[in-house]
Amino acid sequence: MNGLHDLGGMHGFGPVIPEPERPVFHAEWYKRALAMTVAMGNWGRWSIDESRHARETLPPADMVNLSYYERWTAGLVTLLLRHGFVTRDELREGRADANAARETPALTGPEVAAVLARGSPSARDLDRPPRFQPGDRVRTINAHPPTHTRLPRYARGHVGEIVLYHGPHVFADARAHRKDAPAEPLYAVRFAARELWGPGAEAGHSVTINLWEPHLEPV
Amino acid sequence: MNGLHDLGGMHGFGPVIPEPERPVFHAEWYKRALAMTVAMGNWGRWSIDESRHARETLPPADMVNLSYYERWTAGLVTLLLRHGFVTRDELREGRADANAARETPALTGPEVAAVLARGSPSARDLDRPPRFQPGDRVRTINAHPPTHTRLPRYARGHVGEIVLYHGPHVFADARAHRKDAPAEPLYAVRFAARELWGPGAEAGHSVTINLWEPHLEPV
Amino acid sequence: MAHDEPHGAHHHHDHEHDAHGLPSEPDLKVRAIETLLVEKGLIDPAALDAIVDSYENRIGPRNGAQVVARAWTDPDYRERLRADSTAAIAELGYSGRGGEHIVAVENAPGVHNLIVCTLCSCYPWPVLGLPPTWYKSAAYRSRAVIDPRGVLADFGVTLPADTEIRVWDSTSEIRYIVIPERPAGTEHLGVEELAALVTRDSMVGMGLPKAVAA
Amino acid sequence: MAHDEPHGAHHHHDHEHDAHGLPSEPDLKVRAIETLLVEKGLIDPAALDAIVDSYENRIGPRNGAQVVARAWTDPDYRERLRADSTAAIAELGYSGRGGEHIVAVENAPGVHNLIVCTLCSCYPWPVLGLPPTWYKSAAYRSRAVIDPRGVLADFGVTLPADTEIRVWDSTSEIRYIVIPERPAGTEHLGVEELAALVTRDSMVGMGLPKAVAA
Repeated sequence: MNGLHDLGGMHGFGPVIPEPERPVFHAEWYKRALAMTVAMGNWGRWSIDESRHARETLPPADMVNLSYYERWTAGLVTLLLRHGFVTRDELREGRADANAARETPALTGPEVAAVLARGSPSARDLDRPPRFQPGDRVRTINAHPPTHTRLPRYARGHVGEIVLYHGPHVFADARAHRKDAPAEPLYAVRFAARELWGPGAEAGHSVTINLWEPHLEPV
Repeated sequence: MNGLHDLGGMHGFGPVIPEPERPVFHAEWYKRALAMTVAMGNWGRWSIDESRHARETLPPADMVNLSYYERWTAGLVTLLLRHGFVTRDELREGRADANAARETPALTGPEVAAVLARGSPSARDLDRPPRFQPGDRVRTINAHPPTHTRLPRYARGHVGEIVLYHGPHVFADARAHRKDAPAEPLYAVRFAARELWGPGAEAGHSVTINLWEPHLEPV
Repeated sequence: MAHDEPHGAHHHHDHEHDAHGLPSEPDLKVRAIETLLVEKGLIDPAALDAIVDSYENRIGPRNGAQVVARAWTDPDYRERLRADSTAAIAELGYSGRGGEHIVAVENAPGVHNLIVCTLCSCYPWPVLGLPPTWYKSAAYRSRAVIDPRGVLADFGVTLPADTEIRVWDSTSEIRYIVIPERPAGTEHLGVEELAALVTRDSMVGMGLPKAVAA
Repeated sequence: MAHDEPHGAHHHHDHEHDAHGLPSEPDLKVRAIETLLVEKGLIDPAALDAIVDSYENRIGPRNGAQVVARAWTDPDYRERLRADSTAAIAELGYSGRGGEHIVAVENAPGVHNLIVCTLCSCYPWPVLGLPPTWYKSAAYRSRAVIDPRGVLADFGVTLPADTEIRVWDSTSEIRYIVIPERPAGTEHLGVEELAALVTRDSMVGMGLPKAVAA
């Protein structure tokens, strides 16, 4: 979707403000918001792509007004409701419906380190070779789906060069909407800054973007 | 500038809500906000392009949170300050500085009808012929200036056909930033919807955009 | 952008003043600015009253309806409208601010025109007056160019699948008015009766003229 | 998007509850959700504590600094890092969530790398921890790809005019870490001393390693 999350190349957001390495969390509730999102994600009911899309589809005013962890929390509420972990009544009442089905077991403290260290790799096997090789020139498709896509708006319809082949990875654009999404060859595609931004950009600069095979056409 | 005002093709803003022809104004203060903007514009210190840019450069949160006439009012305040009609002290104090220079004469009630009927035409003379003719195919430039532009982001780097020549008109991209901006030939350029939006768009549909000669290159 | 109500749902009135020290409540802010500008002699309240009166009572979509009805009934006028819309519209007394240059775009069998301004809210003021809230909304400005059938559906308008939709994005001081197709069964009607069938929305391309009473 | 402070300037706390009936104050909202999820047995507070402890005390930019210092001092390791960054980083014990697949990109004379995620805030968690506020900000995400020298200037970094800036937009589960150039005059330093020179920002490409004390 062409949403307010797709910020590459936008003007008007002001300067970037540096900050020291610590503190990691600027408020106590940030810790709980982060940890709840990680812990609930461990149930495996939604992919990271679906959770991204849940945040992207927040109302535009929320996209601008809410802070980062507020948006995470709002996205989590969307997912909790969609996947039946909680009901609207439970959220409104603030207590569990005694008749609701229980799910077990929840992630425990001692399991956390191993769960984080394992993560959720997106690499997959695929029974066909990649269509492109490093060095190939490709053009990105010009598509504007209302659904999730990882092809940023600023990079559509532009010509770049494959610089890395990452192997097959589950296709994010599809996985945001269905769990059994296929894998597609994933590439790092380098675009000259002038190709993306016109003659105002500096010669020699580039932007490299990870794109899946369905995003690309031969030139 | 690639700002939040440049909305063509964005997703996520919800349905369009019809409304009856009346009332024209949904609040009393809308009337005064509109009329003040029109009356102060009559001093001729800024162009419509400069006033548009004043609204476009509001902070992103204001772009989303403020209603239409609030944005007009915020833009007017920017212009009043920039052009010396009021000072920050006067705004803060809510009263005129007795030592400030006075400007006269203000627009009067009896003059309004004629002023509105005259307007401020943008057509100009130009001592060179237009580069393009109806029927010509052109490609829009791919440029992302941080300054004002009337070439929408969704139409950059695309091929269309000149369908109308409007004659020379003052070039808005320049006039937003300086009063003595030149005129440039102005065209209506028709783009196939599929050229702009890809194969998801309907064949035969089109979007026609008024663009000035500096926005266009021959194909 | 997201709304145009006096008090939007996402509005924040927890601060009493904005960065300039002006009231944050929009009605109070506008009044404070008007008071200051009047005190400085920069605006005459009577001029503001006259501007409001113009757009509330004189300059509105009934002007455009006259243009459309005339075009439906007078082939010579229609030709002049095609050749120079601004001049033909000025013949009827409509001209000026927010519509110094106008192009009338005609619907025809299989062709439907739609007007939008994606970058702000440009609109043909002399013939249609001030734009309605929806025309200024982010929803309309974003979707009209990429999903014209979708916005038409929001207005209950369904065009045949083979109708060519031509969207006009008003990116310059050229403003557009749509000349809708004359409804069937109106051969017996005069200009004023026809004008009454011409809705504002039909002149933006977001509606069709009213049908005649059977 | 615009800010990440507990109470942003544009925040609206005039409503007590959101559309779901949850408190609108974010700290109260988060607590209400945690309370409900704990009551339902869906989360264990001890697991949340362990997750917070991991990212506050174990998983952060000091991990990445170890990778960089090792790459600076061990040519074989550097080769393994080039061949398979994920595996070479896992050798040091760093792996998993938010960095299941990592590519190390190396600065060199005349080449400077910069990492961003324009679509969200993807970041190499196992080696750099959670992203700083600025990395998540709309200002950084919008400008890094179109004006890399501008964002570097905000951080006080000025690169030579002929330096090639390579921006990497993290649009997939491949995450990046920048291997900055080893500072001059550090030939006598060991891995731990070198790691202390490696700042978080230098591994994003928004800074350079600290200079050695003269």
